[in-house]
Amino acid sequence: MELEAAAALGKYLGAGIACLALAGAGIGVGNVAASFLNGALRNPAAAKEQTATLFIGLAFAEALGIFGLVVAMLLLFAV
Amino acid sequence: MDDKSDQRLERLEARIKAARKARTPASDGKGKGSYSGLELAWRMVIDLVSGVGVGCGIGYGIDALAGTLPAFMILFTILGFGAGVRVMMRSAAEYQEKLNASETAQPNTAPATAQPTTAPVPAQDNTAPATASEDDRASGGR
Amino acid sequence: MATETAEELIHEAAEPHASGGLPQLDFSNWDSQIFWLVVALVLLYFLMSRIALPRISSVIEDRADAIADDLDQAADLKRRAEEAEVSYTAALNAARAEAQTIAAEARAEVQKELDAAIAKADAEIAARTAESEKRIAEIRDGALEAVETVATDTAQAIVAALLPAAQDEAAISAAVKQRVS
Amino acid sequence: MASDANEGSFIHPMDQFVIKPLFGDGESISFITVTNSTLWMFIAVAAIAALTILGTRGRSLVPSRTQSIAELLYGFVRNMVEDVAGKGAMKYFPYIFTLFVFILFCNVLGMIPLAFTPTSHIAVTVTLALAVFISVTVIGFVKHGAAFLGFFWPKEAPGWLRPILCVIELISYFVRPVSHSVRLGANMMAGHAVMKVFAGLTAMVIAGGLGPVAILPLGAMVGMTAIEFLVAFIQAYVFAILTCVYLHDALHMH
Repeated sequence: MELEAAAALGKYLGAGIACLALAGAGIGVGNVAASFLNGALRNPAAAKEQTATLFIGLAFAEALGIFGLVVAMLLLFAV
Repeated sequence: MDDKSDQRLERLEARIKAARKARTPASDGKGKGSYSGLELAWRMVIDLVSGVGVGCGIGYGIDALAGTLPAFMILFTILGFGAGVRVMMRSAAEYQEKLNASETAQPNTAPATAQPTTAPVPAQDNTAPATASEDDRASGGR
Repeated sequence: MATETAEELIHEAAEPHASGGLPQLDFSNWDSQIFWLVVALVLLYFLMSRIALPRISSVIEDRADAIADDLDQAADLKRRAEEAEVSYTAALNAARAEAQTIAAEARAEVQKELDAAIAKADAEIAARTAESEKRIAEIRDGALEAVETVATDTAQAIVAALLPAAQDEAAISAAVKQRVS
Repeated sequence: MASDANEGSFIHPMDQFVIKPLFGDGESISFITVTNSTLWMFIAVAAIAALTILGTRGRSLVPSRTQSIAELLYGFVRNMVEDVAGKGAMKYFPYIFTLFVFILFCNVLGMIPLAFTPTSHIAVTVTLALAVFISVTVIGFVKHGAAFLGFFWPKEAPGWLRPILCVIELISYFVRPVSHSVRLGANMMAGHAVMKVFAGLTAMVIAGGLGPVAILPLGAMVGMTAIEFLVAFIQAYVFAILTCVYLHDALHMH
């Protein structure tokens, strides 16, 4: 029982820590959007052609956060 | 009075034409599909993640069959990531195509933005002093 | 007691069937869900493809036909209106031309009459003028004659008064005639 | 019950997704058990039937309200299929229409309080996505025969890269049903869970005696509800439009 309790504790702690990945994703998404806005306001003409690139950047940053979330979910519900 | 009836006839003609035009069917093949940019970004995220997931799953399946546990899983996770990126890039390209198409389709809304792209010199002129001042500010800060 | 409840909590958390687990990953109810989903989808597909969609499409097509008919009719009416306008303008132009010719004719006629009247009046005036000139000439002649007579008479009278001896009518009249003319 | 009331502060955002048998208290859910999921699926089917069949009973030229809604749906999906998948895909229009309205009605009916959202379950979305995936693949093979395999063979890449790219293409083809199903299921689940979290937070704040503060989570919940309605529609739309995209790929091979 002690072992099980420790395992459960580790599970929840791990899930919580894995969710820290979302903070990184948040920083990343914010960075991407901020840089895009920076560039877009400086040169609005080129902005429209780069929207797809913006989305790619956003998606990459966000996907890594989702990986963390998946790990958390796995820890919570599958392990 | 003569003019007035002429105008009325012209207006009628225009209205009939407009009604006819509104009823002609749309084009063939990959057209618009106007989901928002946010939805596209979310779609790409899920594509990427599920690409990795699928790769991982396939690798794990092969490993479970062959008994070489980590090898194929790692390989296929990487390949799955590649596949996710591939899907993502494709949807991004589609989105870009759509954007360009909409830009060429309605040029009267675009000229303000399209004009500097055809003449990149003023745009560069715009950016050059901005970066310079930024550098100045940065160096001054230091 | 406390350890017991903690154990229960842990147990509950570890058990996927309990409220802690994700219900979506509870595979025991997947077959029921999938079965009923397939039933619902097949039912819906047949309802849609057999009844609903043909009905809606027929309604929409009817409406499209009706609208197309209406548009055709509108175009037809418009064409007829244009034709009517064309014929109206043609009639208008014809009438205008007619009126102009009539007016011109009338004007010409009036002019002719006027010319005739003027000519007649001119002739009359000319005749009158000639006559009056003649009469004036007559009067002038008459006057001249009268002047001669008066002059002769006066001269005779004067001569008779001044020189009663030298009464020579012929000489006097000759002299007057010579003076007057 | 008393302990439940005491532990009312516990928010169970996932409880709303629990599948319960409607009849009997059967612990095990068998193949044919009628559950709340089944109930709401059939409510959705009944609502669709009421809208599209009963609503268009009049077949009037000037539509009634329900008939015009049905026609709106019809025209919307029809335009989507024509625009995205091309005219050749009109054969499969009833199929896409069925999927779209089913998902749409499941999503929207799930917004009713205490309702169950069948589309929040991976089982349902996986079945839907697999149905699309399998039928599209079959259509591709029927239409192009073995040449459909060329879909996975990148011709423009340099020779030595081709096998690797082929594997990547294959995997990316198999990514489709996964992302297709996960997108719908995760969106519905996450949205409903977040709504429940805010609702529970409101209840917790009120129970904690901080009445006026409850306006914050309540406001958040109002906003979430609005967003959820949007998501309910957009997810059905995205599901249908991606089905059209896949269909287009299968019919035209790019």
